[in-house]
Amino acid sequence: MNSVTLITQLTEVILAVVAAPLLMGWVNQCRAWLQNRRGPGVLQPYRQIRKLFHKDAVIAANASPLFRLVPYVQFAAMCLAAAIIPSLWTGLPFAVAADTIALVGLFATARVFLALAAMDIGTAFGSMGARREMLVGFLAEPALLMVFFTASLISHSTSLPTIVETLAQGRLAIYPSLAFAGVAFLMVLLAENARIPVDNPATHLELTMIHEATVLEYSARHLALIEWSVALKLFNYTCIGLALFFPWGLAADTHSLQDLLLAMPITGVKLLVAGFGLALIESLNTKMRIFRAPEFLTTAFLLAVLGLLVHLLLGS
Amino acid sequence: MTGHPTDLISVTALACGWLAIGLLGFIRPRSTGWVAHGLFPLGAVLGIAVTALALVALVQPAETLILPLGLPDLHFQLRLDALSAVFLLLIGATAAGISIFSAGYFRSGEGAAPGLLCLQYHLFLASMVVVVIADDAYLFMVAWETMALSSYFLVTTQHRLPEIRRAGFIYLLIAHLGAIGLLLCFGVMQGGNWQFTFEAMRAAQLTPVWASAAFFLALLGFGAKAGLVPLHVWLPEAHPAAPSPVSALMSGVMLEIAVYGVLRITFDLLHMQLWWWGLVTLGLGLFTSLFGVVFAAVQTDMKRLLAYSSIENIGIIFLGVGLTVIFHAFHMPLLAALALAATLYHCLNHAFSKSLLFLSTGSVLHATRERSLGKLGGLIHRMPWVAWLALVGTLAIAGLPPLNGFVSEWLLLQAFLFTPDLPHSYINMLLPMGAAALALVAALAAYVMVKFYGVIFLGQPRESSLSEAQDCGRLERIGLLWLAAGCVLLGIFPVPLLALLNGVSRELLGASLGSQLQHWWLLAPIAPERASYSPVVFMLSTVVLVAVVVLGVRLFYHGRVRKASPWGCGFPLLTPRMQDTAEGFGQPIRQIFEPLFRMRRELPSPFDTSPHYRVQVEDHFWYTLYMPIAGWVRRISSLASEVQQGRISVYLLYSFLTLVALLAFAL
Amino acid sequence: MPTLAFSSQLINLCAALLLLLSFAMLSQRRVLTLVDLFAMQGGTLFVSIIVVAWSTGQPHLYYSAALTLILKVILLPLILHRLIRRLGAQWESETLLNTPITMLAGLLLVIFAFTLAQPISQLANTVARGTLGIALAVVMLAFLMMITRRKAVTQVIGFLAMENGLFFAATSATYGMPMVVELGVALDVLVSMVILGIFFFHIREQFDSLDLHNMESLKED
Amino acid sequence: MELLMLLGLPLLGSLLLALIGRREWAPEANVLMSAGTFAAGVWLTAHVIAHGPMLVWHEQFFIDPFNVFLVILTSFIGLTTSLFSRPYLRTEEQHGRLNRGQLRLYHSMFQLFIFTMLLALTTNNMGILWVSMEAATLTTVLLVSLYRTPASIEAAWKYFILCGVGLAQALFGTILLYFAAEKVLGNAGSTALLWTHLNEVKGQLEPTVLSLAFVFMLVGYGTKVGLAPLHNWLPDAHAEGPTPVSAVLSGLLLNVALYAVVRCKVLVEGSVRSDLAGNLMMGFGLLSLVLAAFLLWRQKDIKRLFAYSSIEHMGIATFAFGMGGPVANFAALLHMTVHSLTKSSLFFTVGHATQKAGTQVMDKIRGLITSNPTVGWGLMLGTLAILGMPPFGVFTSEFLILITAMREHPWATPILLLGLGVAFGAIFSRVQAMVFGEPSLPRLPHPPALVPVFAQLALVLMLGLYIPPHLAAWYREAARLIG
Repeated sequence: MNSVTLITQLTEVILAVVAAPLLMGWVNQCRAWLQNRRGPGVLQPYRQIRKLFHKDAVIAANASPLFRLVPYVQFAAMCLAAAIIPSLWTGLPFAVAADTIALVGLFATARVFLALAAMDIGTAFGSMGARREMLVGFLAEPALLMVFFTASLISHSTSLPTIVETLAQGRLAIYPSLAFAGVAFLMVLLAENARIPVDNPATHLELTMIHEATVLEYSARHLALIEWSVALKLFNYTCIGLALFFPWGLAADTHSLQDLLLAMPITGVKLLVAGFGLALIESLNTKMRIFRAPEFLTTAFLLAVLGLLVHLLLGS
Repeated sequence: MTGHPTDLISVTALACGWLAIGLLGFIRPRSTGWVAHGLFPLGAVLGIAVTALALVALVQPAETLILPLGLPDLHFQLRLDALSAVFLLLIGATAAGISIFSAGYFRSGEGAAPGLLCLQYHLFLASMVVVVIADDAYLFMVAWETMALSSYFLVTTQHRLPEIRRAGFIYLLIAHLGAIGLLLCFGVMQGGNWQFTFEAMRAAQLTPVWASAAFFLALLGFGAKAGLVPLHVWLPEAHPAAPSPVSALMSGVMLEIAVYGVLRITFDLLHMQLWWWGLVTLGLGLFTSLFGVVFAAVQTDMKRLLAYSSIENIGIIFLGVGLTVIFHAFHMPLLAALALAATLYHCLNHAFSKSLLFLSTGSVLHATRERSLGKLGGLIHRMPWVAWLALVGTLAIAGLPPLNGFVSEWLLLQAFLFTPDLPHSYINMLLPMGAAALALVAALAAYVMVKFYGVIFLGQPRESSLSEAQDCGRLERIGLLWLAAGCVLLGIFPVPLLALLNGVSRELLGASLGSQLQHWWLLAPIAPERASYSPVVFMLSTVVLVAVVVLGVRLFYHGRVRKASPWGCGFPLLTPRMQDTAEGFGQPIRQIFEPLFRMRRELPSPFDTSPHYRVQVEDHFWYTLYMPIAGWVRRISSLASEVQQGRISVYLLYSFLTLVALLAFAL
Repeated sequence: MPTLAFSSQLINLCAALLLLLSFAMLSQRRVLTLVDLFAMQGGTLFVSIIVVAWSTGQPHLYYSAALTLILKVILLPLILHRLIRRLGAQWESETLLNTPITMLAGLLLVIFAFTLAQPISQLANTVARGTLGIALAVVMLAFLMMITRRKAVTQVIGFLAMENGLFFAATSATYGMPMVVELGVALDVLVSMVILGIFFFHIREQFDSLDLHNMESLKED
Repeated sequence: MELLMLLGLPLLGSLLLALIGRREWAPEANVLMSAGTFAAGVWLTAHVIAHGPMLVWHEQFFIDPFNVFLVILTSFIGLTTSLFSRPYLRTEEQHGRLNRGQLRLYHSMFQLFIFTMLLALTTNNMGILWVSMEAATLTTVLLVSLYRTPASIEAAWKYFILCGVGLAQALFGTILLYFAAEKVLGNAGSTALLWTHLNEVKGQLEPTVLSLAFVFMLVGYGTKVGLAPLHNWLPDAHAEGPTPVSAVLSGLLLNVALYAVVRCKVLVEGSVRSDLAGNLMMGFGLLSLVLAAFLLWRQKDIKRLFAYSSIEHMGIATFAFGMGGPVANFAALLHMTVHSLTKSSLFFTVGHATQKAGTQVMDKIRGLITSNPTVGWGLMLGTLAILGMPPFGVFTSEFLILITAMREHPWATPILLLGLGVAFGAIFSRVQAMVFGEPSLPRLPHPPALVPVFAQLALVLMLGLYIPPHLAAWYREAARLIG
């Protein structure tokens, strides 16, 4: 891995980290438009984070060091994920260190730490949130893994860049299995990023919230990091989706500069479209009861497995 | 027979050494100081020695030795090859940690005399070593049953409690059942020449039918010890009953010894492997793991929870065995080697992390005298050492990167990803289901572990008495540290160890991952572009990133912190009892997997003045399998007792009729 | 052989008598009469042994004849008489099987015994051929008697009758066992008789009756 | 000479103790006599090992490896039992369950019993064999009824009648044997019942007669072995007699009876070309094993429990002898040895336990391991040994028997395993409950004599791990003799 690839790797991560809140802002903006509101503008998340960073942190008296460590772990984990996921180009030296399975493991680690932190304070809501978070997780994770498996069975590899390259080169071959996988992935995405219909990021209504309940006790810089990593998570998932199902336009070799430069606007456009689509879905659906969530996720899991089977059956 | 079997002799000597230590306990059986601070550390040292020897033996050719003991025409045969070495490594390394912990753990005035415990404990260790190096059926059976017996006595240390007596009885009964299965298995495998050395069994040529019989008898015998469903019932009884170091030893080491037996018989002694054995094993393993993890999720006793989690891990291991058999049967040596490596690696992982967790529950038990999850909580403040070290074990069992549990699961999933290359169409339709189930199990394990750790160590203490809990002593810390270090190292440097494991796969399968492991830092079992994972880089970058972020935040902003009471969403008075209980945490699982359980509920009606709620989750197998058998025995015996009904005329009639019948028969 | 030698006829007569007596004992319910019958059986046995001894000129058979006379005709009946008087156990209570059926069973047994002894008596080169079968029959009838009776005393008498049958087999079929053995057997019989005598008193003092239905407490429940 | 000592000492002892049995030191005298007998046994054994089989006193006595190992076993267990009975009977006397007269009877009869056992083992004359078996019955009847309680009287009566009748059948069998033998050996007086002679000519003996003879002998001696369905006397006699008597009944009498059966089998197999004898023995063995195993579940009385376990193990040994062949016979002999050692030691511990508890009801005995660790551990280890747990010797013999069964008669294997499994569950569940748990018993006035227990268990343990070459060669020789 020479200096060039290293630089591209770093730029890719940094771009992701910087652009993540923007995507979040865009999605919220779109939702506002779809609901005939004016909306706070796409830069709102940045303001939010900046404001939080300046505040003094307030921490529950009986918080353990674990509690204060978690936001940093969250953020670090999401950055790592961004380093693995080919959002702009596929020449990612770091991707060697962690393939798709490791990626899923990474998300799981982040979730476990979040849940532990939520239980650390020992309020009713925290532990409830932790339980629900894990509940969503233990169904969503396998589904995500199965989606990756479908892709890697097609491309005979579990390393994400390789998968993407194979899929991109495949000159518009139709993969029915990927269709199933795609739907499953979309559902997982909604669940994992606490979007409607599984969860509602905008509410603090105790009985319905999942993700928010886990971070109730955080404030100031810790909350900022959490918010940021949440945005980054959404960004990562979107990029995974794009990479798996719309892999065209990612720069393959990292040496031709114009490829790299060309990749940015393409990805940008794709992200804008995806964000709008996400907002659209959220606006068209209503939040479901928490007890329905398992059914929703089981469906996702089954769809993913179905995709796998379809692939094995049709060999495509 | 390669030269002078120095390693083997020294291993035997070490086993005898453990035995000697046990006997030394009788010099001053009642003095805790002598036993705990004198003998147990010594035992730990021997454990380290065993580990070192095993590491040496892993790369050396097999050695054999014959002792002038045993049956007149079947002397004790010993053999030390790579497979034995791996499990010696497991025994030694784990035992070292557990012994040093026990040195601090055993207090005076608990159950039996410490000298006795010392004897039983070290007899247990020695017998496990002998099982691993035994090379004939008789010695194997002797060591195997000695292992069962010594562990039985250890389990029943607190024999004054009826449920512990019951647990011990069930344990020994099922162990005996398994032993009978093994006896039959060896009887089948001798293959006609009535030699009971493993040497002869290797040479024996069985027909597929008999080979299958042998395999499934072995599966029965070792499954009973490993806790394969439906022979698992003893496990959740015995593990909570035993003192924590013992449960650690049983769950962390003894179960893996059973796996050793399966591997030894399947790949070494039997000359053929049929693919459908693998399929059955794999199915059993999957069901066991799912069963185990789901039950673990609804437990309210921390040691029962861990016991069920052991069942889950055993399931995963047997799944690996099954996969290995399938690949081997279809002549895919490289993939078989991959699956085998995953299996062995998972054995090691489970040994370290599970014993770590059992030991930490032991410390918690000592500090709080409390086993039920409903009465713990917030211990991370009172006993930080235990809490932070237990966190390592928790994450490892949950199979999260970059710790060791993840490595073996990663390898297994990789192996699964190659099943489509199998020449058998509907297996490679089936196996992805396996992968899916494995993924589900792994995710559920994370759920369980969050419950375990969160309820015990995090949150607020649910009982006021917890506030005077003491952190564990120095020796215990050393033991925990040793095991935790094992977890981390196994997690971060898998490649060198896998390279060591190559010896085993070369010995059993005639193939190894050797060529695939040239970079010490990169785990790419098949090919880098196909799949790769580098825990070192992963770990380092995580640490670096966290550090960068922390520093960054400190640099650009400030580190000011105010303490305040937690925010209760405007709810005025929060009490510790409002935290999620263990039952609460298990509730979604109970709902989703309802048919797996047999539940007895006591739900309060809205009009209760003092509402109280109780859910008891039980095991279907107990009622559908074991109870009926017991019933049958009772019925037959009551029939038999009609024979002995007290009237001498009737007795005379018996002998008269017997006589007449025999005379008629003889004519 | 067309016509049996006189001695053989005598022995067969004795055999028939023995069989008859055992049937009589089987049906007899007065204990004292039972003892008398037993004594008569002993007498018949004695006669038969004398005949065998005389016809075959085996000296040691005379000793065993003497033994029989002393033991089975004189000593044991005496002891039994005194015991029964002392214990007041003259009457046998109801037998387990009523007499006709017992008889029928006895008959079947005799047939069985004969068929059983048939192949053996073919090889017998002794003066009397059928005796082994009869001896077997006597043993079995005694067995049957022990099964059907309810009193300790009668069971003992059955036991002794069985001994008689054995003795008869030993002497008539095989011209007597080696002397050592016969002495030993006789000794055993005597001793056992003594012990039984003691026993009757124990039983009496424990259960104040010799009825066996008191002794059915040891069993599996 | 050795033989004279061997047989003379116990006989002398019984007379002596009949005279001085009331003295304070009678138990010591008893021990002394038994020790002397044991010494004689060792001497005899040494002689046989040195010079091979011996035939003495007008061939009336015959010692070969087969019976000499039973001789030494018998004298050894006689010794340990006398050691055990010393404190045991003293305690009984203090509890007022026995008086001096009964003690005298006990001691004299004990010696006489040992004498009859040794006579039965060493004699060469099938008739004398029968006589001594009958005598053994008589002595043990007196021993069983020692307590004079209704139960003991009843048990003794049943024992007496059933075994008496049984032995009568055996006598008939002997007569038939003689009947067949004199055809071949001529009516030359006494030789026709000598086993050695019979063994030489067994090929010419009349098969039909011998098969009938065997049936009678099997039923006869089998009654004393305790083969189902002739076993009914056994549990009662064991449970109601004094514990030392139960120990010798299980440890010696059953062995000797089985020895008699095997002697007959050898003859019959030689004459009858079919394997009738073997099949019969195997059938009886399996039946006893299974029946006893299931009856074990119904037990409340601890001595009955172990009595049934004796039936079970005798069944196993009989089955093994029935199978025949070097390995099976070897295993059967080994099984006889370890069973007598283990079972007698078990009865010793049980004796102490019941004395402490003042009852034989298992539900009333709890927490032995706490109240009296040595007794508790003795009982626990002995039980595990008798259940065939490695590394104890019982496992060794059962292992060999099982593998032979698997080879020769695969159909029998599941039955054997069923029996063993059921018996395991039954015995272990009860013993565990007695050994563990909250203690319920006081301490004893006389310190229990547990040296025999642990000595015997140590022997059993050794046999499980290491069979000395001498012993092995000896067993092999015996197995070869049995054929």
